[in-house]
Amino acid sequence: MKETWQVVLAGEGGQGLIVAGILLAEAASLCEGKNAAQTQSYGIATRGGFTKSEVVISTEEIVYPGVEEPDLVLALTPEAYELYARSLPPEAVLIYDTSLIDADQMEKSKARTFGFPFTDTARELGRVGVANLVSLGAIVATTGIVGAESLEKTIRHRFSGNAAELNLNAYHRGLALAGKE
Amino acid sequence: MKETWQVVLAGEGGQGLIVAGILLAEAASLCEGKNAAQTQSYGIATRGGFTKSEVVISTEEIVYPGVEEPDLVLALTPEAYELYARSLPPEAVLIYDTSLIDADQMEKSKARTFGFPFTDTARELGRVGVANLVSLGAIVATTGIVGAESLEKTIRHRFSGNAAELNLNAYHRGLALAGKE
Amino acid sequence: MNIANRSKDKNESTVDRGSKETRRLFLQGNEAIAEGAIAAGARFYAGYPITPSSEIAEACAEKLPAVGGVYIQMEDELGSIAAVIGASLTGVKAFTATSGPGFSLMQENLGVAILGEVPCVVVNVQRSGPSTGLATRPAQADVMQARWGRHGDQHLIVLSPATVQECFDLTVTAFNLAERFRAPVILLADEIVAHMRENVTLPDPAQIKIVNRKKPACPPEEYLPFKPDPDGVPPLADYGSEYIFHVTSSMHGERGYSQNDPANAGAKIKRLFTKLDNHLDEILLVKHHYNPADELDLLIVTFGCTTRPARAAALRTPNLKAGVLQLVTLWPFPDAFIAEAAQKARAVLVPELNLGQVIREVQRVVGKEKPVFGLHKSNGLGFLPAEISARIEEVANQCLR
Amino acid sequence: MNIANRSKDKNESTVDRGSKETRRLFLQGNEAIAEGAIAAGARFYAGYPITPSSEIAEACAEKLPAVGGVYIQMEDELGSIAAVIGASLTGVKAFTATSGPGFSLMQENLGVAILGEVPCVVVNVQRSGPSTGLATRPAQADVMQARWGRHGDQHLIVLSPATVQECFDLTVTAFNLAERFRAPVILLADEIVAHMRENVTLPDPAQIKIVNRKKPACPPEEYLPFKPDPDGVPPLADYGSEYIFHVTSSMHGERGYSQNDPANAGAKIKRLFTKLDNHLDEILLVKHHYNPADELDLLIVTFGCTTRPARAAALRTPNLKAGVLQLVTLWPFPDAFIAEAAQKARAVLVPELNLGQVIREVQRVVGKEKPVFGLHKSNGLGFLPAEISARIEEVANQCLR
Amino acid sequence: MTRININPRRCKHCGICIAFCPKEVFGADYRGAPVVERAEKCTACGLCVMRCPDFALEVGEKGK
Amino acid sequence: MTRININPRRCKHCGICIAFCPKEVFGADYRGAPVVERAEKCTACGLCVMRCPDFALEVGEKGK
Amino acid sequence: MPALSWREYLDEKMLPHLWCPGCGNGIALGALTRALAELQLPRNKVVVVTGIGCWGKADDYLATSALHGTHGRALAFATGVKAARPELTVIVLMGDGDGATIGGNHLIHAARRNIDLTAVVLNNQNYGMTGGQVSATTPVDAVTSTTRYGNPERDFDLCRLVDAAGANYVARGTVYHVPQLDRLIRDGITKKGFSFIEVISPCPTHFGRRNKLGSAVEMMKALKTRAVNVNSPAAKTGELPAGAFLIGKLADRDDPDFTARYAAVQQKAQAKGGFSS
Amino acid sequence: MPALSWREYLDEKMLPHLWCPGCGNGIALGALTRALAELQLPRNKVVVVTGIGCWGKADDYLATSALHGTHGRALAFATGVKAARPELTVIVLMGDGDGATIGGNHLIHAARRNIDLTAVVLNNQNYGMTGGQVSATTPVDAVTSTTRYGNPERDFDLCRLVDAAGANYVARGTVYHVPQLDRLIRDGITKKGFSFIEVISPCPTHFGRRNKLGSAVEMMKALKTRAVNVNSPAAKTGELPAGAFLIGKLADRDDPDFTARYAAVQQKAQAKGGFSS
Ligand SMILES: Cc1ncc(C[n+]2csc(CCOP(=O)(O)OP(=O)(O)O)c2C)c(N)n1
Ligand SMILES: Cc1ncc(C[n+]2csc(CCOP(=O)(O)OP(=O)(O)O)c2C)c(N)n1
Ligand code: SF4
Ligand code: SF4
Ligand code: SF4
Ligand code: SF4
Ligand code: SF4
Ligand code: SF4
Ligand SMILES: [Mg+2]
Ligand SMILES: [Mg+2]
Repeated sequence: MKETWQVVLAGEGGQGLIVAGILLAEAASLCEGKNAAQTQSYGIATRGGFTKSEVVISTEEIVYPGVEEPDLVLALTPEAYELYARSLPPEAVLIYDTSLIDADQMEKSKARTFGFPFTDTARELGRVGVANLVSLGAIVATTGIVGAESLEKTIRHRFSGNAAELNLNAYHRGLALAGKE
Repeated sequence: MKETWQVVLAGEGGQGLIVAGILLAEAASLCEGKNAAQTQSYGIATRGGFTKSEVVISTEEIVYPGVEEPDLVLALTPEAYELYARSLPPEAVLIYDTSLIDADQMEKSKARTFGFPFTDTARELGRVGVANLVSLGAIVATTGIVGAESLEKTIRHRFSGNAAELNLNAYHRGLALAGKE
Repeated sequence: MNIANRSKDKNESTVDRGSKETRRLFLQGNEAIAEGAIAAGARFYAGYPITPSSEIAEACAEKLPAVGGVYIQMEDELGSIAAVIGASLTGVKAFTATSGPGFSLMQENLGVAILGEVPCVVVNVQRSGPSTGLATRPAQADVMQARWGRHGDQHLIVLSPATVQECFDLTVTAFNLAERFRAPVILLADEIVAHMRENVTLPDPAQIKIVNRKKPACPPEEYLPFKPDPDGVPPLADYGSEYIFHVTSSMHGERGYSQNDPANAGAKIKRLFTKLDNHLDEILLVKHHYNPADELDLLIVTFGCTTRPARAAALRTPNLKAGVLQLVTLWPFPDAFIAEAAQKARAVLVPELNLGQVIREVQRVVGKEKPVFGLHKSNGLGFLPAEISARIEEVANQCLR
Repeated sequence: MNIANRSKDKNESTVDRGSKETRRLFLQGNEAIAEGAIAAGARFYAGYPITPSSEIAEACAEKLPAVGGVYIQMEDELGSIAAVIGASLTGVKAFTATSGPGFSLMQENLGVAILGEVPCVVVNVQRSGPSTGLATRPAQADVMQARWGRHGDQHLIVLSPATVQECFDLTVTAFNLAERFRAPVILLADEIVAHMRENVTLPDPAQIKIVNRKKPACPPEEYLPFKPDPDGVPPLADYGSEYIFHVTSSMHGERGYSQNDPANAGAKIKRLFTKLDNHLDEILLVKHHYNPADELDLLIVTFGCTTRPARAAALRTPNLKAGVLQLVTLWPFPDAFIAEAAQKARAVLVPELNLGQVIREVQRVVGKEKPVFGLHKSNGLGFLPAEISARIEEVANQCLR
Repeated sequence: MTRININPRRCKHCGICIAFCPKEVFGADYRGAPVVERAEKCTACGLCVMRCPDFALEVGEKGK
Repeated sequence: MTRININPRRCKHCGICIAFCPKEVFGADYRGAPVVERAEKCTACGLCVMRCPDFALEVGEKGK
Repeated sequence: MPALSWREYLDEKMLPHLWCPGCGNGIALGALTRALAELQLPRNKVVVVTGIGCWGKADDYLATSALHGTHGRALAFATGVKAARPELTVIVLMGDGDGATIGGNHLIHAARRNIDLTAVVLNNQNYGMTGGQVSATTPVDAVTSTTRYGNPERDFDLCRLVDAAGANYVARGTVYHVPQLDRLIRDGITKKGFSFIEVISPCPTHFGRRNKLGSAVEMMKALKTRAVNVNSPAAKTGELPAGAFLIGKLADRDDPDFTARYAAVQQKAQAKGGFSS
Repeated sequence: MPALSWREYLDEKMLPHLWCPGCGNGIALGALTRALAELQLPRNKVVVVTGIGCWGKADDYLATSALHGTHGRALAFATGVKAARPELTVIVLMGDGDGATIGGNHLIHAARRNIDLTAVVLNNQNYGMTGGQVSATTPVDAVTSTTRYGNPERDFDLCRLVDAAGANYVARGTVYHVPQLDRLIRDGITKKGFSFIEVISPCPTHFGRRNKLGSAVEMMKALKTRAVNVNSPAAKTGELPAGAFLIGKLADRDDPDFTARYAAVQQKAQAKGGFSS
């Protein structure tokens, strides 16, 4: 298993990327005993715009908590896709939302690239806002960055009632999208 | 004529020593073209207590504007008298208020010592508060530190109406006390 | 309503320390500060929201009343620090958190805590200035302000965390030092560490070292609230206890009533300095991220959020032995540690998210024998390891090759 | 009501300068500051009374309305500096005066003047702290605060008078530098010089050099209030003129509207420094109270009220050649002057009415080649020449004999 | 018939114009964005313009 | 007869006790300091004690 | 010069603005620009002074001169502008936190001083910009990010407070009642002396969400039902139903303003004859 | 324990105090100590918090616990004391500059918060300690060291302001009407919630001298003639003659105080069950 993961979850404000990053990091650190760090940054423009959530997961001490060279990128907007597609190395993983990004129109990435209809799936579930959880499912299924149960446990711990239900559902749909379950 | 005068006007709050110091310094600097500096300090206790006004007058640049070794002291309270009487050298001048200070009860000073009834004179004039102007007259008459007219001009300039009258009167009584006029 | 579990015996905490085991949590730096404060026994928070410190207030608003404590949102920062001082004098550990603009507003009353010798903790989560500046962005430009921001002669302790774990640990330390020295302590965090989330280990509360202020033991009539013990620190009673006492922002004598005597004033002001400077062994904290016995090519002096990119960069200097000395205590400035480390190095580099603050102190300490280089950045962004590596390369080219 | 004689052409003063000849007056330092401000063209004062600066307010309350200016007493010092900034942006030279506690309260909004590049003058008459301290007594303990008192990266000019004449002269200089560099300038006086009375010579107003801020010359649509000229200083229009413009405490671009771009922010913050540091020749003022060509045994570095007792002491060192270097500009710190003077001296002495501020800077500048000694006093009293002489004697015994 | 312009770059789909037009001129699309459905009923009262928090509406104002 | 004490170390000669004693118990000396002149008229109403700004007066309070 | 339309007081190239969907700030900003347009004030003779907060960002969208000061101090900056240059129209935009919590002192003193400023305080019952913390206008028991268990403090009646402090003009409007709001602001600007207009406005993102007040539309509806016009018969009876508040002009006086009184000071000083040192 | 006499609340060894001859401060201090004595409050359960100013020096003469804070912030310091330890009696002594000019914000917020403090603001119409500058309570046109040509600003009606801000108890007294003043302070202390007592008092040294109001005795006489008891028939008619002011209790309510409301917050929080991270 990989010792260190540098993950970028990129898109725009309101897509729940921060929460997704926290869930991923919590799953790694609280359920699997690894070290994890989550940071975020907002676009340079005040309004709307680019947002990213960074997660570093490691079995070692995390010296620098930010992402320097991502080996896993989730892109939820065309801007985010464009920003990373070009620069990712072949061994990295790029996962993107086919509901929002027309990859054929974009430069091809050298990275291992996977597209899934996150937003459409979320819309089917009745809340566009859970596209983040759908993505998490797909990330876990595609990369095994954390165990599927770890993330499930984390979701159960953080949400309760209807929200837990909805988010778990979305997560499972994501796992399924990427062939797990 | 003396090149530099270091003057201390000492007593307690409310005796008008600050104003007296300013008048003396103004007479020297504005009427006689000398340099003058006036500083003051209040007692170390907040309430009441010891106050002094220091004046340095010099034909040279005044490097340090405070008094280090007074050559003229006006004492308007027994405390002030006691504080200075002992330490003054023989060539210095000590002028004190016989209305308030019983010099016989005090240590004799080596300085040239002159006592005048400032407060009583002021009371005769109807305002105890002008003892400071009476003292100024006596100082000028005794030492010639500034010309008598210089101080008179200064008083006229600073006060007007009744106050000018009263203060000039007091000043002249002071001059007279010390034998001038 | 009342502050629960007020400690009754001196130097011994009877605060309910909650759960009895080590807990592993995934926390934001700001949350860890709030947890650290509660773990240290803080039961009073008065503050005014400001980015990027507001999560501390929000956590306190939720948690303090649950442990019998009080969260009060004041009308401004002037009032926040004032309320903290008032609360602390009742015997409750009290604190506030803010960021640049609010910290500027607290300066006047911080002076009251210093002169009145009132233990309390002020968290300043630094953001990018000057003025309102880039309110959501990181900076480290309040280092000098923390030490010199208020009028008059004064001295105080400033600590700076670089990890979320340190956010927790140093908050506990800050309260302990405040109580130990009857003085305000500043926790100088920054937007990066405050908004970062990491796993932290909260020790079993029973294992956390908690220091409580010295209380007087004498009969109430004899109590002099500003008469120092031999260690320079006077015991402090609680308002409302059997001890009656006065605290004032004016110069005062041992009784705490105002007093103008110069000898007293001179001695008092000097003691405010010596009570810290005579105990530097208890106050100065640094972390050598290298073997301190080693000779270095380059000593990198860091604090707060600069530490981790600098460490990452130091690990990547194959042709050069670089070591990171992290200043955990920023004030009193750890002169001796830096002098000693610089002695063993050929050059010194000070990266900081400002246009030159700690470097001035390092220059003062090191003198001109060893070259001292800076890396200064003030544009609202943190350092990347690569930026520090590039500067190391420059320095190496200039004087290490 | 209106501000009289608003200057209409750029760089040229049409303020009525009153009487047309040199006047010799006997003034208090505070009065001389008020006179200096009016002579420099100040027509707006907003303040809040505080000992030992209140006489400045009182003089302004009397004199400003008589020359068509405005005195407004604000509800506090936070508001005083804010009103000064607002007034200055209408094209009026504006200032305030305060002392320690009020100066602490002004720190936040001083940052607005710095970032917003608003010319104005703040007089701080230092008194003895910390906190309320000894409110009527002198001190020099706000030197570091003047430079570092607010959050975020910032830079500013600080001048310090030692005589009543300098109170007048440096107030004029302070306004000139503020207008020249579109920046706040601090006049850091102290209780001694502020309450002292001396004869001063007020020059013929026509002879006083008056600098007025650069006004824009471009068409109103093209005006960018934060676009610097080659000298780093952007022209400043008046509110109400044909130019429409925005000023903000947030980070902004050349248009003055808020802007978050790091490159812009980095350049802007750096420019706030370089616009001063590139013109040190216009800013740094020192007075050598000895022949600067001479080699000295002891260089005495002074500022403000320490200067005169030090000069008196220096004149009384028969076996020793001591010279006083008076720092008139305290910030930017006059590194070069001190380094040069220290070069020619065997040792350096820094007497100051605080527990060690300017000495840290002198140490930084001088390094460890020459011994730097301090003489620090913080008890509410000024120095006597004899105290400085005694310290000179000690220093001489320690390393000059 | 009054011309009603909706600036899609500004409109944030808050629904205020839809809810408070006295003549119910607007309908909503699937995202909640306003759609002019009954332009003929518009009295050009201007209320929607005044209440739009985003300056996204213009009602027959052009050239006025 | 009520005992009326004036503490000369505290009295600042403001004249308030003299002016407002309903029974005009006090007279003034040449410095304006109060002098008990008509102690027999004192009703021990306490007003002078309450109005003395300097805590210089005591009226038959001793031991109370 | 051709008449300026209200949109010309806006800096339209800065739009879309940063405010949330359904936030009342944009409506209030529109009302301000319409008031300016109705008075046809030259844009260079208007200085808008703002504080820090969501509403305090309004200057970014205005084409007049502007000064964006520090949190709570806008009125003090504005006082300097006005006192130094009385011929300018100075309008001060502040949030409830800005204008009444941290800035309460400047508010009451500006009213007392009766300085000719027009303060438009947008009251959205919480601190929008910093994430919805409690404010001095948050009702008792309401939930905010710092009052999870309900607000233990009561809210100010700001209009009553400012009236008691001495303002010449005090009014309350809402972003639902826009034509009235336009007029209230316009009249505040024309009135000499201190004018205060409180604008009740929804913050759906924080205050609405945490107190389960529904969408922006829902919150606008609540404004409609809760507001009682001060001239209505219901208002005259005195007692208002729970949750109701008065809108309209609540105080309207003609005391001389600071400008007028200071002119007299200058006159006296000049009569006394200038320098006297 | 034997009853404490009012003099036992004084630290008599600190006398004579530093106030000027005829200054009303000493009278107000006497009234405070008599109120404390009447309530027989244990001295160690009373914390007197003072601001900076002549009246703010009162703590130097008190034998209770005390905290002498910074200018304008006394109420904020006191809020910390009271919120942390509600069983203490916290009394806040402020001058008009201290309490209502620089400190106006804390004043209105303490009233709004209805925190159980008793504020005694001594209004001598100017800044005594710093030499008699204008204050927010200096009447329009009055002369002070910073209003040589007459004050261009108006004074606050402090009681009206604090009432509008929500205090449970608002009263005005004078140092002439001492028995009433004792009672007003006593009742303020007993009242739960925020209590505000304005004490009108002469500063003969500055305000009296500059406005030619005569000696301290003269100024006391003026208090006697100008004050109108709120319960008097004259007061009921509404219009007061020029220069007159009301004395007595002006507002008296029983809203729950901050202590009570915060206790409910603690209860809810504890019910929810402590730590939740
Ligand atoms: C001195 C200071 N304290 C705190 C802040 C942080 N801050 C910025 S805006 C704000 C409150 C905003 O609330 P409000 O004034 O009601 O405006 P809104 O965002 O609701 O429109 C706060 C606390 C600051 N910028 N400066
Ligand atoms: C921040 C600050 N500003 C100014 C001062 C100076 N100052 C001390 S007391 C005072 C005013 C006193 O007036 P008031 O509060 O009315 O009390 P009084 O002396 O009249 O009793 C002032 C301005 C200060 N100490 N701190
Ligand atoms: S009111 Fe404006 S922003 Fe809201 S939906 Fe209608 S057009 Fe869009
Ligand atoms: S102008 Fe009036 S009627 Fe027409 S769409 Fe808008 S709100 Fe409806
Ligand atoms: S107690 Fe009453 S009657 Fe007696 S002296 Fe005093 S005031 Fe007069
Ligand atoms: S009232 Fe008191 S201070 Fe005044 S004269 Fe009488 S005894 Fe003396
Ligand atoms: S947070 Fe609230 S006040 Fe701020 S823009 Fe959003 S809705 Fe408006
Ligand atoms: S200056 Fe005024 S308030 Fe101060 S002690 Fe003297 S009379 Fe009283
Ligand atoms: Mg708000
Ligand atoms: Mg007063």
